[in-house]
Amino acid sequence: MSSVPLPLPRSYLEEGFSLWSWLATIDHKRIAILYAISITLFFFAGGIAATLIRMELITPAGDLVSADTYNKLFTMHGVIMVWFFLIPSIPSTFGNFLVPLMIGARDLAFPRLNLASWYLYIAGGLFTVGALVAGGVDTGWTFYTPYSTMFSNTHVIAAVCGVFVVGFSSILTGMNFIVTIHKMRAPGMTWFRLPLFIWSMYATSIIFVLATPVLAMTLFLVAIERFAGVGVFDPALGGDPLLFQHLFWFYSHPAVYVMILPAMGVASEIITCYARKNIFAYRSMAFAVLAIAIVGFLVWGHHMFVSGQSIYAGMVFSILTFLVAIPSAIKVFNWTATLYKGSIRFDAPMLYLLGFVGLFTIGGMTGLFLASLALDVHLHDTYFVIAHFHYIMVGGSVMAFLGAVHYWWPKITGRLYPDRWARFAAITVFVGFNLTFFPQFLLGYLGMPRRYHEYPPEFQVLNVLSSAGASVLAAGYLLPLFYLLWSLRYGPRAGPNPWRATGLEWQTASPPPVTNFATIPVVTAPPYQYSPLEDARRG
Amino acid sequence: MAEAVIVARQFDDAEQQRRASDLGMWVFLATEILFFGGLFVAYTATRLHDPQAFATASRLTNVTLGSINTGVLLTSSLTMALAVRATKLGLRRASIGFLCATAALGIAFLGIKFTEYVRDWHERLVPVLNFAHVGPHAGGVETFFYLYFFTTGLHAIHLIIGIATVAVVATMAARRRFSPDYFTPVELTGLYWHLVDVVWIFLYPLLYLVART
Amino acid sequence: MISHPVPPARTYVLVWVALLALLLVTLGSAYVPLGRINAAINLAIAATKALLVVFFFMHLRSAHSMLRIAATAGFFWLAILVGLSLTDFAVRY
Amino acid sequence: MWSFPLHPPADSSLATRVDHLFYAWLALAGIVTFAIFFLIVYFSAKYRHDSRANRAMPSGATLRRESHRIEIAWIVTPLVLFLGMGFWAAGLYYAHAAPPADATEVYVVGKQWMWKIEHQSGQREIDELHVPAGRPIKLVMTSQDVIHSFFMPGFRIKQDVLPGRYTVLWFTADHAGEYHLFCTQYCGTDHARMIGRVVVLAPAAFERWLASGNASPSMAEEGKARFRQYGCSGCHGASASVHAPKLEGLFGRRVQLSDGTSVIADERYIHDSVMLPRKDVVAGYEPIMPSFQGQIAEEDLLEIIAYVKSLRDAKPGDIR
Repeated sequence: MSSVPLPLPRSYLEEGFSLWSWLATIDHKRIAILYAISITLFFFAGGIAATLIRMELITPAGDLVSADTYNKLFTMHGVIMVWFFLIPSIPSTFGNFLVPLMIGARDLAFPRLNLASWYLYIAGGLFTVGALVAGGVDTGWTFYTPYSTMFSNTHVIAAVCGVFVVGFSSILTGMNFIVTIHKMRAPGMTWFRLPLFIWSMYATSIIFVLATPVLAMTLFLVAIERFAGVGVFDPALGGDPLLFQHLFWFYSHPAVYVMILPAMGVASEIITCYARKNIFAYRSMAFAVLAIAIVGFLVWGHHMFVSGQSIYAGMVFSILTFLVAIPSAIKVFNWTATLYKGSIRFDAPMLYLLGFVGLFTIGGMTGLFLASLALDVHLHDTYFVIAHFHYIMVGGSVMAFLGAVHYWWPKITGRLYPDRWARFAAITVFVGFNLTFFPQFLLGYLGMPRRYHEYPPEFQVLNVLSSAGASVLAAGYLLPLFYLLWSLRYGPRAGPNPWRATGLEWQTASPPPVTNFATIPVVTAPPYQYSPLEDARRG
Repeated sequence: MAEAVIVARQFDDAEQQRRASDLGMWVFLATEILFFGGLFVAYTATRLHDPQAFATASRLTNVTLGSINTGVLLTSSLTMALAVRATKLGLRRASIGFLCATAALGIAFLGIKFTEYVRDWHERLVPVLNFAHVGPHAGGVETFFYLYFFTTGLHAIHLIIGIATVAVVATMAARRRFSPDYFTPVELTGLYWHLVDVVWIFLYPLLYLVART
Repeated sequence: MISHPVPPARTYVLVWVALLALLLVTLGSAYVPLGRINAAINLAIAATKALLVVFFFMHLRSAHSMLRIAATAGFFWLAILVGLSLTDFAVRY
Repeated sequence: MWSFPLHPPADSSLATRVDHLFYAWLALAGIVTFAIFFLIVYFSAKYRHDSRANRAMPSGATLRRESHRIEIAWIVTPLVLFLGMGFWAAGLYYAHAAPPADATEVYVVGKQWMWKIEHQSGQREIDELHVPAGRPIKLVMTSQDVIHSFFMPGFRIKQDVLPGRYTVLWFTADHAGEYHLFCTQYCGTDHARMIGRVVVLAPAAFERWLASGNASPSMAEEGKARFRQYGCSGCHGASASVHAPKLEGLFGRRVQLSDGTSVIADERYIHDSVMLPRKDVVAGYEPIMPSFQGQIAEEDLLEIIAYVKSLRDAKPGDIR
């Protein structure tokens, strides 16, 4: 029968030191580290593309790179950032690391599948990098037909294959999380005792599992249509390009929520910890993430208001879009209310997450502008859209990702980082981000279209502002790389619970042992056992 | 005696492990539904776009072979269900027999399907390679046959995976790996097999029965 | 160990007979000229057959509620995909 | 010094109304965002961990009741406000969806990477659109290759331009002036150069402009020439021996098809009849027409359509 060895006091990091012990690991914590390293590499690859884009746009003329190179740069930026950084970012690293720890399990339900999903991610990455090395792709990350199937002369099929493969990595991760959260919770860990991060992982997994296969099929059809010259998307072949757009956005709109839901989960963990206060309205927070995941599937047509879809479809999708705004608004209000009568500290993770709430609010509110039909007709495909989704994805997701890196760093590595530097980096990122992207809202309403290599001179002032901000933002992103790596060697040892947080993950050693817990904990209370009164008394 | 149930280190007991596997399989099946779902939407949109072409093209499919094949696949689902039942009851020989019957029916399905493909080839209905249909809706007919080959081909690939899995499971059964306490691989294979069957149940009227009147 | 209820073999055979009968009905109905109704009948019969397979062969009828939710979710999301794209396709063509 | 305009120059009543919607959103979003920012900053300052603020909370039951009330308030209030704004925007969009019947038609073909525009009078331009002020203009647009999008920020409108289809965009310019014209759907290498000008002229000046061009024949006349050039008249002309549908009086009429259905003969029908002649065969005719797919440019086809349109009131035998 079962033969679980008694857990050794050795941490998961000391379990083996060879490369093979990492590449063949089935420990969820080690796989999380593998993901963390890979997505960081992709983040900086996508960041280099972004830097070149912003440098090109300093002058109205297309003088730094050629038009074709520019088109390949924004395609590379989009493909890498969406599929190889943002979508796997929090779920594959922190989700992998924390889901079993937070629910009191020894591992995910299917550890081998988990490793397979990392290898699929790498395989997809190799395809994509291959397409880039071989000469690039110029379709934009959206792969709109018939441009992608008939007219582009670049390596579309390889890029599409990369995204297809990485999609299966998402699907496997999602399956694993759903089963783990359902079946592997520690005794006493009822659904309403789950930390909100787990709820957000659950909602994210639903989207992974139900949306990604549609993308896979769509890209499959694109590849065949391009390869064989027969298909359903190109009007010249009797197809309909809007069919592609419907299928693509059925995935890609929920995918936006894949990027933001985990960030919301992180926000709930960190804000409660540093406000020393339990989350306001736990249940509505939990239901809100589920509502966002489900209603998020009903709104994809708002990407197509000027595409030539029927005006009735436009109106249905517009009204549904306003509905999905409500649970997001609830979350923002509840985080704010959580601060009320708290005992607030401003350590680096808290700064990142307060920044997240602010930027997400702006991103969300401008999303409502875009959901408004008559207004979207003007704003669609302008820099207003660019600014809006960067506020959500960079201002929202990346801020929360960085906050999570700092918050769980002692748990993952067992070391503390220099908080003063971290706070400085957080403020730099916040300032740099706003300098970069706020001018783009103005550019957008003035009418500057996206994906423009050159632009009329009247837009230059705002573009220069944006590019200047980007350099600040880049500095803000590079800083943590240095002090975090420094802390690996020189940082003071963190105890099991340096932040006096109340999740299960803080009840085991830092870094945790291979089997996570010496004995599986028994849960008797809801999450977030914080007391601001007591904390304030301690001073 | 059957071997003892092996419980992986992350699970508390065999029951938890079994339930996790069941749920995992169903979640995977939901994924499969959406995977084929994208294709069904493409089919629906294209058919609404050019209904006459789809009617014409559907008449060119071989409804006799298609219907026989549907019967074969439905029967294979029966033998698969009986195989799972026999395994749960510990009837090893019956279980092996039903698994082999299932695989054989699956292979028969592929054989008939292959015959159909050969006929389509001779009638010059294969898009890109030798499509030579002429008539008022030739373009739409080609699109239909593109979808026909794509969907049935994808279904066939799923079926081949299914047959291979059934073969593996049958071997495991022969090696006495299952017992009334442990039959998860057979059960999961069964679920997969039935889903492939369900996909075909929808493909059959959409491809063969569009306009037979 | 929880016992696993096993339905009698007769149930499976009856379901199989029903499936084959429905196959014949759908095939036969396709030759009756009913216009658009033909497609509706075909799809309704396909859905019935699928339900039979899912309920009896895949044991969803007696399965844990979580499994039912997972199965329903797959079909429900497919309905979302088809239904909302029809707000465009059904009106535009 | 430069000035910072918040919106591009507006030159239509729609543009002004869209701006109003925008500023209303700006106000609403501004209030919500400011409220949240203010509360975050205020709470952060007041409840710093080392402050002596009163942190006593009401007891369990009271707290629950209070927080339920607050929650319902902030679910319902934004829902009503957001939906209200949404209906306003949808109403504006719907009201502007259908062009007025008396709008002047202008034909637009997008191709990598230029806009080809032809007026009914036969005047052609590239990357420039001259229109008279005060008169509704209806753009009938199609694409020769990939998807483009016709964006005129001065009028706050855009519409994707698709291959194999005609999409429509209409507007009424109020004043003479020059405005931007952009392609906003990414279309390949020189996407950023697929830009131009919209020149709004006073009606009199517009007439002069129309007349000033080298006296070109009207679009319908050009279409007539194309009709001969591509050999259409060989079958559809009065003297043709081939049994082909007559085109006189066709446009706008309902046509019975061989499969029992019927369609209205609009731009799209004629386009498809030329490009995909076997798709909709007229009842009583053999499907003998060859496809012109790949052999005829979209702008030539638009002229032929203009010609067929001009035959709307013609009698059989008028085609020679």
